Amino acid sequence: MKLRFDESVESFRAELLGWLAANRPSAEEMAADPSVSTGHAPAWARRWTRTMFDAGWLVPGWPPELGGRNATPTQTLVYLEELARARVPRTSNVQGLGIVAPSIIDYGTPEQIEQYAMAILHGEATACLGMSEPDAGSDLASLRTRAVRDGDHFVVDGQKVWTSGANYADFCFLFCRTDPDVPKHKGISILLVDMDTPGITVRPLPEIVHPDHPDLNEVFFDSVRVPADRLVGELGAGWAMANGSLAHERGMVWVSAVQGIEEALARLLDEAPATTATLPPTEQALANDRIVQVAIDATAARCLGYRAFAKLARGGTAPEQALMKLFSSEVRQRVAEVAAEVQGPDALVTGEVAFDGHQAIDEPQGTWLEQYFQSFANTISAGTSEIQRTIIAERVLGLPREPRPT
Amino acid sequence: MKLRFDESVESFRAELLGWLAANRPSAEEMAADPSVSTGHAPAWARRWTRTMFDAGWLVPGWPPELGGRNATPTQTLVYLEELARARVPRTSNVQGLGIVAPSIIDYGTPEQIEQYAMAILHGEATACLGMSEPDAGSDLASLRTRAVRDGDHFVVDGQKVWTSGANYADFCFLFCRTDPDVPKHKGISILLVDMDTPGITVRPLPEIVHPDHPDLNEVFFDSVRVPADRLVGELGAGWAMANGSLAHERGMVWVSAVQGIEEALARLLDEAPATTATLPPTEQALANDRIVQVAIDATAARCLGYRAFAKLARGGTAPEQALMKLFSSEVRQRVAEVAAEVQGPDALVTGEVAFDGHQAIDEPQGTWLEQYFQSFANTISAGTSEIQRTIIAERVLGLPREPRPT
Amino acid sequence: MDLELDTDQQELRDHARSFLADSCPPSLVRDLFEGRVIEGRVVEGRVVEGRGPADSGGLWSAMVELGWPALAAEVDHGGLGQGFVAEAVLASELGRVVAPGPYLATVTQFAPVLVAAGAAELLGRVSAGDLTGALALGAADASARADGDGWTLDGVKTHVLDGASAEEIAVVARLVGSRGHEGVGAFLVPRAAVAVEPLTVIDPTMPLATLRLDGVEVDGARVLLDPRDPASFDALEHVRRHATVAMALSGVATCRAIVEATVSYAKQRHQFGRPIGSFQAIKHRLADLYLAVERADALAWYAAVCLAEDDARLPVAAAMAKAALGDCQRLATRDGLQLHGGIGFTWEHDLHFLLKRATTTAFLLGGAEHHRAELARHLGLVA
Amino acid sequence: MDLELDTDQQELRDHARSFLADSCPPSLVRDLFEGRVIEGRVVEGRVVEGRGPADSGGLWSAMVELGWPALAAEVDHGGLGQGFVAEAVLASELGRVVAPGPYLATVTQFAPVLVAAGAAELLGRVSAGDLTGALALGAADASARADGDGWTLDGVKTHVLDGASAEEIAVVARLVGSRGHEGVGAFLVPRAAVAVEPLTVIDPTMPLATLRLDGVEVDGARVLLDPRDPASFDALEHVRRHATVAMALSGVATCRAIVEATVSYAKQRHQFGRPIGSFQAIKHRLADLYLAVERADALAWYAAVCLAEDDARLPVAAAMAKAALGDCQRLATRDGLQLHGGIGFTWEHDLHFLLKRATTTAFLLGGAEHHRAELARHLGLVA
Repeated sequence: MKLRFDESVESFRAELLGWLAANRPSAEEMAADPSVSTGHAPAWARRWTRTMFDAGWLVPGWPPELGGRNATPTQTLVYLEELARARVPRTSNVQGLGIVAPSIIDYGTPEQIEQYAMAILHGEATACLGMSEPDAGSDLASLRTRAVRDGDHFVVDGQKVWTSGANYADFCFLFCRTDPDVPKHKGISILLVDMDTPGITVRPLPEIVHPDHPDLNEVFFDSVRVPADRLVGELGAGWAMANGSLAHERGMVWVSAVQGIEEALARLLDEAPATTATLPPTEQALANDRIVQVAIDATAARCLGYRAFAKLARGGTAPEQALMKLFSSEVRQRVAEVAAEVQGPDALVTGEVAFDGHQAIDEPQGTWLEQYFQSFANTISAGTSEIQRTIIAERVLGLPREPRPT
Repeated sequence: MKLRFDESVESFRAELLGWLAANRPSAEEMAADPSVSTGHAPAWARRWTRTMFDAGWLVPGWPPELGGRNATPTQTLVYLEELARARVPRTSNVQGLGIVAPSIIDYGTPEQIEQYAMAILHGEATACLGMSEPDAGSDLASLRTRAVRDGDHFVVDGQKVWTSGANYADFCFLFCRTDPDVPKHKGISILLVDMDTPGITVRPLPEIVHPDHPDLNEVFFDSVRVPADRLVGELGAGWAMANGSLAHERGMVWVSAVQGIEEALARLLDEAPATTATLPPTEQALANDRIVQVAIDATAARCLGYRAFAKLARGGTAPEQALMKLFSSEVRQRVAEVAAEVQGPDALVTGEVAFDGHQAIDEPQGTWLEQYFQSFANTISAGTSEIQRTIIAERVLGLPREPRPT
Repeated sequence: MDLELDTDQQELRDHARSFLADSCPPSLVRDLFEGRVIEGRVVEGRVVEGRGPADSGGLWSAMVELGWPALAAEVDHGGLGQGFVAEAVLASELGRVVAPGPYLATVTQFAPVLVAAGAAELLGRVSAGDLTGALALGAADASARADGDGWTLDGVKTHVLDGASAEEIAVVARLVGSRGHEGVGAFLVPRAAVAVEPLTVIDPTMPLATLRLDGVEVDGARVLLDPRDPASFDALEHVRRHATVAMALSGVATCRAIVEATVSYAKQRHQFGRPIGSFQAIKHRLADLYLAVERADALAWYAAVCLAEDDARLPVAAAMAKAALGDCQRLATRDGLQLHGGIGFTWEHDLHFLLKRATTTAFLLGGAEHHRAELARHLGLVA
Repeated sequence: MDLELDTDQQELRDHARSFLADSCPPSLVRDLFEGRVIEGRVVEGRVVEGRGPADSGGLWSAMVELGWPALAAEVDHGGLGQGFVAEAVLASELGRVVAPGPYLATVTQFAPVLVAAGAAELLGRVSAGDLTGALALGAADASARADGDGWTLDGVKTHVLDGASAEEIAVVARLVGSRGHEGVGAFLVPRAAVAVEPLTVIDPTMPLATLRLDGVEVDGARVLLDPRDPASFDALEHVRRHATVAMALSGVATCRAIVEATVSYAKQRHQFGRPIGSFQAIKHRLADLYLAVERADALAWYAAVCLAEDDARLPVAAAMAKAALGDCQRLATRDGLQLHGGIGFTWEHDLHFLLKRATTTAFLLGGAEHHRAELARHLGLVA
């Protein structure tokens, strides 16, 4: 139990910071051509990905041929923290780099790795993740998009929804049902589908704030012909891969979430004295108290993250992932909520949102109230807060499962 | 929609207040020999019940021969409010007068009415309600206490728990299973069992505060022979009667709960300035704010009660009963919780509790922290808060029932 | 205390609800949210003539035709004399459907100042639908200087509802050099006399503006409440409470609509082979949400009756109602959006109109903390 | 930042847990709650000699034998030099089983003053288990007057943990006429020299007393922190934080025990034909409760490491830890008692020991609101 890391980690940190200072894109460069969707990689972002790859800083935990340097988990943690602190994004295509590329590397053929995964790692392509469907939001087992084998192709029909970045992505990591006759969680397979294949229609879904900058999409597949060699892994093994693909850099997904909380909190702490200056002392005390409560949450989030990480680094299991997802997304929400309420009627005034490029596009943006509304993306997607609570209750506390339909 | 009642109600109120002033037991008389259990009626309480009965003030909504005066629901509401305000209990045996006597009158034989119900109404007997069992807390359908017919008797074997006042009561309104071969909610019957019948053992259950003044009990029945003519209503009709018996003076059970909240709040508002005097202004503001929150709850509780009552008085159904049970018991809990927290370490100091006689024995007593702990009796008994929430969700909001075992 | 509507009031509610279902459908609200000009357009097959920029879809014209601005006003003021409960019913129904238009600002904020001033002629014009107004509260934000027979006003008024569209503004201002309960008055200022800066807001059905008064000269006849009259302060406090209670009623109705939408969605939406509303955790949250709405609703109507009957409990009741709206809006917004899942997060779904309106009503005229701080004084916890 | 115990610390924890399972069973706690005198009785088959009234069931004697009072202390002070994390492990394990005895007051409250004073000889006696002490904080409650070579103390100290049983009391007092950070010091006063009023408290394992100092004369050699030394204030703030962090750790462990008991009960207890822990609403509440405990626990250990490493973040971390304990205790008490149903409401069930202990730790040394108010200053929200 200690506050600081070993020398080996600190020297790793120093090397990274030196390299970043020399090679990072400037804030001006990023702001001039910001990413506007998680599938959108501006020219500077593509170059930056390649630069990181070549220097072994893209996925430090991987070997050099995959853009890494065989870093230890602790070094990777420090890497993620310092990148976030430097306000430079690793990628705008978070799902491509975080889930799709690793999954292809784990389960794909050499050709798929070369053509799709390496394209992501080289900054040449972006990917979207085709999981959710209208009737299967958090419930992958209910998905209906069908892929029927027809000679050396699959023919895909169906509809995806909430597909982040599909309006810009080059290809889709598509979950579809290849066998309708087996139990629900079986018969699901994964295809790599080029987004320019005929029959694909992408309909952006404007959101309740910033409707001019949609990131979510509906994606319609109408007799889309996908070469059979784009099947990832075994036929019908999609369910197992879905669970595997979410495990990449597991125990560290909280780092950017916590960083987002801390940046938002820092802004709130910075603004608050001026915001509350005209309030009578009693109301000021109440406003400050609400701010302090989220400040405690923010520190707790970081401490819980480190603790989950320490367990993982010692080879233990980390059931805290559900807890970190739940807690960090709700704390981010509360920071925005408290900030908006402390602003009072000023919070109702909106304006043009300036995407500043350094902030991940899926982070809440704009006014505090807009950030608050947008923060629900994080408490709803990738397993709602309700599902996380059930996971904690069942897997961490060992409470009996509810009877579930088979 | 109006703040005040009609003249006819106001003149009823004036008559009641005049009568109370002339006839009520004095605070000194009550404090000298306080009731120490909901089954315990001191001599003054027995006389007072008889006095109210004879004057038609015991259950005003009933006809004179049952201790009433055919009062309207609104008059009954005013009666309950004024009695509570006058700090004189209608009875310490709340379940006897509120549930047992009305149920016997509704479903019993003339002999049972004379011997049992009228004894309660005349202040000659107290009753306890034998419902809960160790494995059937909130779930009457699971009860196991068996009554087997043997000639002109039933033989009762089994165990009840959480039986309020059983350590003093004269008889028990006992729910037992008379037919083990039909579905769970059928086959339940009600017997009137004299508590001095051989084979009954009462074991008081001291509570987590005031353990020297137990009100809850375990009651063991070991081959207890109960004359067959003590069966209330039809054999196997206990489930239906249970639902009926809880409906007496329905829509008005909230009155004493709200009065209890208001008395506790008044004490808190009275004490608070002195309690918080030494705090720095910021902490004082936070303490006051917590008090204000429960003050809002208290006012809301009364408003919600009146609204539920208005619906009932117009012949509408009042699904708000579950809401009032839930809300008033939780608000009472919060008042004590906030009061204790505002006291700080002083709240940890306890002392002898003085039962002052005018407060219903099942109201939280003692220090704020003791009241807080004791308040859980009301969020747990008579349908836990969790059950009330489910009732609201299903019966008020119409959400689909969960699959339940038959 | 009877907090249920009587038969006449129920009829008014049912009529208003049915009228608004036809005349203020979500498509009208969407037009406003999407910035389409909708002055005087075809509603339900007939052309409705627009009555100015605030007459969205001719809704205000239709409301005037129904006599709504006159409903609560006293007969002496050209009204129908049905009192505040009728006004409360309308404010509530308008909140339920996120209705745009001048009702809230004109009838529940502006008219009460006229009542306090005994301005019968102006009230007659309001009742007839010939005059819209706004109320610029906050004595600290503007100063008044006596200037011969008239007055000169200076200052900046923020977050004035309908400030950019109302014809007349009731401006609250403070005598230069005065303090506390002294020196506070109200003046009638034509909108044209002030520099108006409309604000882009999260809910365009509740348009706000900043008003700059830069040496605005006000004729003596346009003094509504004389700042030299010590009674003006209390009169304005009463006006503020009137506006606050109406806002609470309207906001609670919006929250109730959120809950109804969410309950309805929870019954339809299936996940894991069951309607999500059959999951106990969802049930209990919806029960708590329902309770929060009932709590705020009961307090809002209690405050409404206190106002209608001019009861001394109004100051406490009004503050409680608005504080409870804050609690209820916080929960309704959070749970309403969360339990709708992705669908409620889209612009295409109508839920966000309700969420943004509820938030707006909760944040205007003092949030929960503001009113709780006020209650600490009313309840004797602080001097 | 590494917030997991290392191998040695884990071993200490496991050993302490197993020792306390044997030596501090619920029956021992019950003896105290039911007022039975339990000085020096048979534990696990052997007679343990009692070491005074605080030596419940010989538990303290056994802890002294194990060297617990010496564990964290520096080697120069007769200790084993394992530092605050070891002390934190013990405070936590003691909280988990509601252990009575002098550890919390003597080691986590009294000894830190001695450390600040450099009182090596006294610390040696504490390490050896030969001296128990208490800490009477609150400079405003007592005054100190220089009196030749010595001092005279006056005042009333409230809620002093172990105040009626400790041999020596470290009394914090303020120079007559001083203000703010000036003039605050600490004095070593034998319990026999003060008027002690033991309080009847909700948790007899955490005995509190009121101490009246009525012209108590203190020899110059018994000045622990000289009130004329400007460094004394900060030294005492550090002592207060040390005591606060230990209390937070101990209280969180009690809360965790409540959650474990409640989860375990929810698995066993059947209602409506199912374990109540299979109902989703219960699951989600227990998940939230678990989260509240994890939040408070992580902050308490963060504060512990800050203290162990003498890090500048200690003031913020300590206040956050204690505030989070308050939040977690509130929820654990409420949900723990509620979800146990009637059974947890009975005196016979052991749950109430945990509830009362958790409440006591949350209320002593400042509740959640107190520490949040302090944090508002630390975080720069107020001057």
